[in-house]
Amino acid sequence: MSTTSPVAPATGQAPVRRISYSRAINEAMAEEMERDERVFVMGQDVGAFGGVFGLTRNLYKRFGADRVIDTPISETFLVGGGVGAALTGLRPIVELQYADFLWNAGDEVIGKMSKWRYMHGSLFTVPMVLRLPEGAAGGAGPEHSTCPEAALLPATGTYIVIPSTPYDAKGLLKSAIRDDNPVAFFEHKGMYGLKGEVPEEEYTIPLGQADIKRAGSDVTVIAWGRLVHRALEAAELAAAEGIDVEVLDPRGLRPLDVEAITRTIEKTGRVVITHEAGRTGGAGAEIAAIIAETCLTSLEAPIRRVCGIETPIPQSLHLEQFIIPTADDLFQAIKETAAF
Amino acid sequence: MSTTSPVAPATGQAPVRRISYSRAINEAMAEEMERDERVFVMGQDVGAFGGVFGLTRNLYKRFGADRVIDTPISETFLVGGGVGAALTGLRPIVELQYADFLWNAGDEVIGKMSKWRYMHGSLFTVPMVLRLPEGAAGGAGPEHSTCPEAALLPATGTYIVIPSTPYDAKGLLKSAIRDDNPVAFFEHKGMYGLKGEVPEEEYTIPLGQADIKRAGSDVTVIAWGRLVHRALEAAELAAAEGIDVEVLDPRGLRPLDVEAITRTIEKTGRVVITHEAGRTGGAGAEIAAIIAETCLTSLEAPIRRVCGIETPIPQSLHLEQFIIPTADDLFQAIKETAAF
Amino acid sequence: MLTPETKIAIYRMMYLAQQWEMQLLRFLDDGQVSGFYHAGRGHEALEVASMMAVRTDDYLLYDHRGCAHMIAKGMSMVELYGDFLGNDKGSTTGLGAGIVHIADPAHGVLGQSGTLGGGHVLAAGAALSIKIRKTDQVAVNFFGDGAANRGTFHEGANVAGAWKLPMIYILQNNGWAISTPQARVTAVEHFSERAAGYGMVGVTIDGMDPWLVYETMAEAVERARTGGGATLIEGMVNRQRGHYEGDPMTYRPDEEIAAAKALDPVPATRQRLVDEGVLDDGALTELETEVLAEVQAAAAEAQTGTLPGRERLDQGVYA
Amino acid sequence: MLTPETKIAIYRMMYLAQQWEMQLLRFLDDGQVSGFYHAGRGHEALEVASMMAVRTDDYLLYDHRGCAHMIAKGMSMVELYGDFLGNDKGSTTGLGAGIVHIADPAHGVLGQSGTLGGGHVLAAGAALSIKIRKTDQVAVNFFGDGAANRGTFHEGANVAGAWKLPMIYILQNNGWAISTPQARVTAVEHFSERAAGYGMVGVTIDGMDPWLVYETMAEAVERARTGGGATLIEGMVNRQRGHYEGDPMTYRPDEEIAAAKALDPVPATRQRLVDEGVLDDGALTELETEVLAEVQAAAAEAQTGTLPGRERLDQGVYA
Ligand SMILES: Cc1ncc(C[n+]2csc(CCOP(=O)(O)OP(=O)(O)O)c2C)c(N)n1
Ligand SMILES: Cc1ncc(C[n+]2csc(CCOP(=O)(O)OP(=O)(O)O)c2C)c(N)n1
Ligand SMILES: [Mg+2]
Ligand SMILES: [Mg+2]
Repeated sequence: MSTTSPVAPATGQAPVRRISYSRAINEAMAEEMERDERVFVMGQDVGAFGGVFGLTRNLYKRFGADRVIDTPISETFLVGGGVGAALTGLRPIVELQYADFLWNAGDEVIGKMSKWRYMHGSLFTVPMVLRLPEGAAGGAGPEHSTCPEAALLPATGTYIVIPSTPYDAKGLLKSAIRDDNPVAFFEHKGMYGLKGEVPEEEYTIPLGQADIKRAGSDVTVIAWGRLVHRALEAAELAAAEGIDVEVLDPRGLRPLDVEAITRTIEKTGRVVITHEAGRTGGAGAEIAAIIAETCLTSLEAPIRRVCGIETPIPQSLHLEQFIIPTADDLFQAIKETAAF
Repeated sequence: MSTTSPVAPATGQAPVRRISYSRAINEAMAEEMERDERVFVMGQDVGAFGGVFGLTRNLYKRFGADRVIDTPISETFLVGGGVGAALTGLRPIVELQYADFLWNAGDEVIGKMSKWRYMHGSLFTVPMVLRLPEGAAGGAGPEHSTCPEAALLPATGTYIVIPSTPYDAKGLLKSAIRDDNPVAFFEHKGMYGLKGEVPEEEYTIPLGQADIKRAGSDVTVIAWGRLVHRALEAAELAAAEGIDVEVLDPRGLRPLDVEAITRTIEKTGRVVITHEAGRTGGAGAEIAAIIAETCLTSLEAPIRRVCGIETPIPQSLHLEQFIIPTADDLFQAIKETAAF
Repeated sequence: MLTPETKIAIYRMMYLAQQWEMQLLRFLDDGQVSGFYHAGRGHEALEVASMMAVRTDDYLLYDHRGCAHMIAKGMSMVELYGDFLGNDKGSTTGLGAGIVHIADPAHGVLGQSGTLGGGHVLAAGAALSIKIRKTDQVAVNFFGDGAANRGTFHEGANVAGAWKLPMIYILQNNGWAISTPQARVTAVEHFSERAAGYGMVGVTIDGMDPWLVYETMAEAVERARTGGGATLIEGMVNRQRGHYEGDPMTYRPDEEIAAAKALDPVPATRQRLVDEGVLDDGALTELETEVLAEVQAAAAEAQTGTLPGRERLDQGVYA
Repeated sequence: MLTPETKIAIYRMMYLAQQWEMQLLRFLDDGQVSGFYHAGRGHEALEVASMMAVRTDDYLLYDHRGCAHMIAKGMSMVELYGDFLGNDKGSTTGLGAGIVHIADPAHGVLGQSGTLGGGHVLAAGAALSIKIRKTDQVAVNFFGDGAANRGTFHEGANVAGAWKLPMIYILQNNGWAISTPQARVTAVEHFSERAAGYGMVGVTIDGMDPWLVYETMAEAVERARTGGGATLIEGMVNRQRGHYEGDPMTYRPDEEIAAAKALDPVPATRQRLVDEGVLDDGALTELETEVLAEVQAAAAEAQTGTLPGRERLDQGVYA
């Protein structure tokens, strides 16, 4: 795991530039490709076109066709080929066009990328990053809109990283690329345009450290990815009613910062867990279970999960808007949890 | 869903015959193929050979090559082709040689079998059963030994059934075959030889009804599949120390009998959840979360999960024995939970 | 048989599909359409003429490129518009919304896999079902040169060949998968070269020539219905517009786009009818006027639909 | 070049692989072996002679059928036995145990995918890596006629052809996938017919003829090293024993098994050396005695290993 410590965005100093979440990701890739010639990118339309969401813009021009590779529509090759390249001295960044497509390479993700090292007696490392644009945005439908991060929870061997801000995205992606283990890196498509402070200077953020996005003492909301922002909005709504909300962003699911979770629960005694994926089988269950195991006696109210709809995500933009928890949904859950 | 009510094994009457778990499954298929000519079986070596674990024995002879089909090693076809057949008037039973291979057809399972109906405006039904031999047995290694049932929790649209006895296996499989929804049917390979009472008369068991395998008042153990038997052993050990254990077998994960879970928790106030899959991202998390949401105030002790090892399952038989929770592991957890 | 009536019917349907799409693009411009649309301009001859050679009870797994195949298969224009408008006039009554998840069991339209290439194996399963049920239907699966490289093609095509399934794979080769030209990711020039390796008949044809498409398809259908097994038809076509509406198309030389547009199969087919003396300009104009009125009526009808409410979301998940 | 020395080296390695396996079967009979074993008897010529034509730094993704390819690639017999005995003498020091998860980075042995066909894409990735790193290595992927029908083959072979990767696919066609004969699930007689569709050279050869295997492989390796791209070599072989040890083989006619055994490549190659005047019986017997001693020494050494303890379980999961 990366050992560089996090650089907090400078405060009270010269203003830090603001760039988008997608630019932050693009910069992380460019800097790491510059730094280490073993790093290369492959995916559908990542070359001259710059990726369907523009994430690989300019990389092709800068690093050439050998290191920025347009692939066919062959997801088992994308992931399995990435593993093969990682086993033989390279450090691939593989972009799937949509996170949902990890199912097209299910065995390559679960059975090969995650297990190869362990099942071959730890004789190899598999230093690869699988970039996974996820989430509901723009009516892309049931097969292009999910947040399948929980699917990788049982895939011991693979780290799971989910940044919620441009700052986190850049710092975490750089650590992921430098890490010798496979990392599934989930980027919410609905945040690509989101701007935030990202220093000019180089920094990395270690994998597996939660971040308190807002400190508070009454109720904890555990949120990641795009829902961090809805949680922060909900916290403002709650503040207006005198409820002091802490928003904890685990910034990923493995390594999971259980200590930070325990700490916040011990502090507030009340917790709402939220994610865009449906409740059943979502990663909120794992976090809820850990809390119920390790700090049940600190709980002063039942655990609440506020999650996306359980059904497949409808294609219709009109219906899509109903599927994701809103700040208001969260605010209601916070109020009830505080009042319990 | 099936509406036939369950027939409990006769007690205090003429002795009920005892057959193996695999024979029970075989009988269920044969009876349903007899009853409905739309039912057919496909899979690798399911024909004259009778399946690598012998589950389809004699079906080929009885129903012929048109209804018992040997396929190539093509799991995306097995599942996706099953969906295509189910959409066009047939009722396929698809056998994967190992449950782990569902990842080879990840998109077909998650994206097609589970979602096709909903995402096409409910215009179709997908009446298929995916039979999935799961679990660690005989040193089959990391890619042939897992219990991946939790992977299907987010796959709304597909039922998840996991029988723990020959009686349950037969009754549940018959219901699964008759059901108009896709059913993932997990059979533990380590139980194929297990014998139990199965009446001669026809019966079915509705999907989604938990079964109390042992009634008790002090601590609840929620267990399914092969671990039901270890839980029952552990209950005997606990009984010897005066702890009265209830063993609840949900017999599957969807529909999930939340009412039965709530009822037992309200009764005992203490719960140990166990499964063979690793703890992280296992289905125990979902059940723990439901309990922490719905009956937290009934809990008198932290929830305990006693699960398989987190790492990939080692190939070595010698190491394999260490990965699955034993009756003794469960007994320890029960004791601690009772004493909390 | 390619009678004059069939030729007229094919042109009529091509023109209708084109006009249907033009009106859809207007809906899109007006912001009334949910999600993405991948225009089918340039693919009409292949999609229409092939579907005119099958029956209502034959199965279709369409692809995302336009809607001409679905229209030619008999789907209602109103339902199709309703699907894009996301309202209850749609085939999925507002749940699907747009291409990817249109369906019509009564016309054998089984739907589409949004993960491209998912249809390769589903269609093979439908074809197996036909064989088991001993009917004389056929199953047709459309896909592009990009989706041809999914592993599912291998698995579907292999059983289709091995078991002589009544299966027809129609590959719409427009040379592009979004920004990726075929030659960058595929060694062979024609995917039909892969057919023999599966025991399928494989042919590459000019997909802009509807007469040829119809005849090739009729032959494949006949083969499938009579136990002769599967066929891969690769039709060479031109994608006239962007991959999706809004695509900047930076990757494609202007001359190539201009050349593609010059080869528009709709006016070319019209001219052919005149040249072959099947219909004169006057009759064609009349036919077109009639079609336009149908399209406009369908568009108007579809716009009377209502958007589904939130309560619709958890309906119909289970049978 | 197939010099007399090479011929002798090939036979020596074939005999060694066979004797190595016979001793392994004794370990199996004694209940000392963990898990399943899929004997390679009948496949020795193909596995050995092909691996004698590559270098130590070339990559190998082997298949589950025997261990002759790994032995010929240079792996230590002790490590291989250790893997089956599940002890710390094994290449995976007891964690893997047995075929499926043997590996040896120093000899380019990258491991195996237990889900058959997983290697098709991993190997293509290794070949891509060679191309990016601009070395002159090659990547070799072994698989059977059964695993040839996995979709991963399509995806791996397609890029191998399109990008002219230094990739060699070796298909061990023994006609059976467990109980399923090739013809039941595949239309073509020879999988090499599929190579051209990917832009690969494809050949079918007698996989029982080690000289031919060696020369065919040497040519493919030369092509791969010099930028000429990928090759599919289909070697026709015979599976002499059950799919796994313990297989009742009810599905296979006795005559077929007898015929397969009669074609044993090990004695046939021995005879050929004599017939060609390369070595006489006396010299061969001497060589065999030497080999037997090596095998026995390796077996003895491997048995001195220790089984790993429970604490080993969570070691080395992460780098
Ligand atoms: C499995 C999968 N991978 C990637 C995509 C994203 N995608 C949508 S359309 C497309 C290009 C398709 O090209 P082609 O098959 O040639 O059809 P065309 O658009 O040219 O008609 C891609 C890559 C997808 N939908 N599914
Ligand atoms: C993806 C996958 N499907 C099924 C299996 C089970 N399986 C193991 S060996 C085998 C037959 C393999 O046949 P073939 O590839 O011809 O190799 P052979 O055993 O004949 O050497 C099967 C079906 C598997 N391991 N992986
Ligand atoms: Mg295309
Ligand atoms: Mg074979």
